Amino acid sequence: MAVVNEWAFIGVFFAIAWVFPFVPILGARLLAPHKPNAIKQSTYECGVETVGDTWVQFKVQYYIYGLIFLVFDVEIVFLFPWALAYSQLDFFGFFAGLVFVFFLFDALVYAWRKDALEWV
Amino acid sequence: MNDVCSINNLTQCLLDGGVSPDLANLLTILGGVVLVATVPLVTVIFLIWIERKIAARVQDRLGPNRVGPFGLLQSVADAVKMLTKEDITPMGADKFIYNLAPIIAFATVVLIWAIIPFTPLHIGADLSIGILYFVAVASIGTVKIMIAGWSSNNKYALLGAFRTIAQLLSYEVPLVLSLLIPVMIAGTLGMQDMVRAQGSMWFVFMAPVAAVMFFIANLAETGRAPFDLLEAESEIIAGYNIEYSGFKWGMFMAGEFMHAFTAALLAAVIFLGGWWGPFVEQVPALGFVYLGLKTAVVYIFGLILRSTVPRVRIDQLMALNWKWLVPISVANVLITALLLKVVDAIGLAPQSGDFFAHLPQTLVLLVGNLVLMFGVATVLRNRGRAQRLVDEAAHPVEHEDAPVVAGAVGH
Amino acid sequence: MVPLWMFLAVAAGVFCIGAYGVLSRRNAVAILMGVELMLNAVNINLIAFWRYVEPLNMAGQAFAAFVFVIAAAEAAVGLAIIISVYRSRRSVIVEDVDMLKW
Amino acid sequence: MFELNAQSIAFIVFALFSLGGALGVVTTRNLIHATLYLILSLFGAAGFFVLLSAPFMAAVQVLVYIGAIAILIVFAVMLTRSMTRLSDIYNSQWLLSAIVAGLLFVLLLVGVILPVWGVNGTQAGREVSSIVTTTVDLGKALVDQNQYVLPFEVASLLLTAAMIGAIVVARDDKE
Repeated sequence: MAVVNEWAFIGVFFAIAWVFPFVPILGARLLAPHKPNAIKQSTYECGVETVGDTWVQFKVQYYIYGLIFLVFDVEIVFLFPWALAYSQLDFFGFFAGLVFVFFLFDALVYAWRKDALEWV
Repeated sequence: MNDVCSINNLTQCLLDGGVSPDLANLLTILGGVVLVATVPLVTVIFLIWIERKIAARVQDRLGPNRVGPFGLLQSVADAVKMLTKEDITPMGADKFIYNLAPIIAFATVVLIWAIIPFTPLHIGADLSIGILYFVAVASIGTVKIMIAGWSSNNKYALLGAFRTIAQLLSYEVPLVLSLLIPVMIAGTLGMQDMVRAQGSMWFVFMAPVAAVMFFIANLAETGRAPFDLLEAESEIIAGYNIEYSGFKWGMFMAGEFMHAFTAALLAAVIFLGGWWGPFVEQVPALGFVYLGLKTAVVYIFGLILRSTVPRVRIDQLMALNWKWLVPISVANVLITALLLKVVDAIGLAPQSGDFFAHLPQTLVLLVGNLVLMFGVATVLRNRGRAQRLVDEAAHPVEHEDAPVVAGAVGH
Repeated sequence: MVPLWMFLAVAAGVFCIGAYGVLSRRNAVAILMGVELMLNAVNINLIAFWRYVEPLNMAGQAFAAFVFVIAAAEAAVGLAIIISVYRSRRSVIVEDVDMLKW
Repeated sequence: MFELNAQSIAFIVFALFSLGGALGVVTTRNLIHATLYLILSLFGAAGFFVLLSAPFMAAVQVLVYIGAIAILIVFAVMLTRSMTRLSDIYNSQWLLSAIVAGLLFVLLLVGVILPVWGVNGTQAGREVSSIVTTTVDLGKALVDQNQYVLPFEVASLLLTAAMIGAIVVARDDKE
């Protein structure tokens, strides 16, 4: 029961948390003046007329960072149960973790040597 | 026996008042949620004042001092001003998502407060996966930046958002890696248990490297100097929230201030022993004071850092993360794991909960951490020296203290 | 508790919607999203069966964990291939990438 | 069989998230919106995991799917940006696909609800055990010689291989 209650709390929190920022924004909408015109609503790029599509071409480097992060994220998440149970594991558990982290490190070293970590 | 209804016995109180059990439960939870969520809302008003005041003092200014005593009500005045500011939605913006982003920005920070143990008794929800909850909620934070940047229909916003996401993603790796170490030592993911495990020894003494990593990564995650590239006014004019105005912009700002404070709070909970302090077990309410003090130390250190150091370049930012913080964190995890097993094998693991039982293990871990720090410092020094030699070979410097005199040329 | 078949029914729904997306969308990224939906439905099934049938056996959760790994690897490599194809052919429409077809 | 309590209400909400999000993913033209729908759907699944007392899996779901995979998809969408506003989002065989998917769904639903293939365990009013394994057990099982240590290491290897492969494929090697 207690466990369910904890998550019920989180559930209610998720449902309520949106209200706190929503209320002042709604209040501002009611209170603030609203006189839109074309110039005011135009895209703000330091006063220069905006040229072309907003969706400029991005560098692939952003994707590479996202990719390395994804791999690390997944691996670290699986280290959490390992770390949690660590005090109850024997030396084999340490070596299992060591090998796991070794592969992770391998990937990092590869990315490093291939200059995939450079912001070019 | 329950004459006074408080939040601790609200359920029983309502049941006595003849309310159905389900409703009583719901009302209790609702009361708790509102209570926990209001704390950050009130805090943020003072946080902004503290931040401005400290930044002003560091820069030899006075800071806000007009509205209210010591300018305390400046933030309230700002909030009122923001309420009456016109809220401009740019043309071509994706309306629904554009309005959703500031709400997510603020809500995700409030949500972290659900798992923070304030005292031995007061915690929103003592989840069994507390730390992972924090990491998960924090990772939703990238979504808000992505949708804010994309929905504004502005090149600068989009570019800023992408830079920011790259930064946040990168620094999440050392952040989460450094959290592995307290989990390993305490053997729990729950926040309340994590604090209890620090009863006789704070984790900052057992894992100083992890604590430093956590602090640095959090500076970057909250976008504080020297990592404030996400609002680099002089480079990408405020980044992802450039098109926001009025209270929506205010929500981003309030969320950012609160996130910085929440990060300090978490550092205090995870590494500085949370609510532990003298007599806290007799008077649980003292936990608020101790936690507040510890948080203030971390927070104000961050603030002073913010107002003194210059911003790093984005390539330096990425290099610092991937070439220094991540390898060090990984090495730290392995060293701590090995030492813990060694300590266990030679029988130095703490048998009881008092201070002296924890001392040997702490010393071993501390020495391990110091060795790691020394190794890093050595590598840094050697690299710096090599770089300096290369630089000097490329651009020979004429030292002013040793002027070249005519007769000395022949040497 | 909510009966098991309801979880399975929702998972089946998500799986079939994902399958429809994979079969009918033209954009490769959208197809990948469909695949993610299908993998996710599988995960719901695994965890539901673990909870209702074998809650004391770790197999269900461990399997779900490995499905996460597969999903991550698949997303990383799949998107990389899409980016590579876009770079060489300026298109991510799967029908345009048919050099291996005949 | 199905009474209305906090759990079932939560189930309905999460089911709506899951299915609604999934429908959004396959029907939306704009790929960024589709990604947001995907996030909604995955969030619903995370809610399911909490209901099924697997909170660790819920955290992994949010962390990996919403925090990483969804962001990666957005990066990919941005990198292939000219393809986000297609006139036709479906190919020529979309009707056939819809029929196939619909039939599959009916088939699965029949299999789930009716005892057509032998005894159907999903309907039996079996007592659901209140004791479940925890994340600690998962941690132990993952590095146990007799259980999942090999898959655990292979998973790491797979991720390493995926990362190296993806870097090789995605990078623009013009050196």
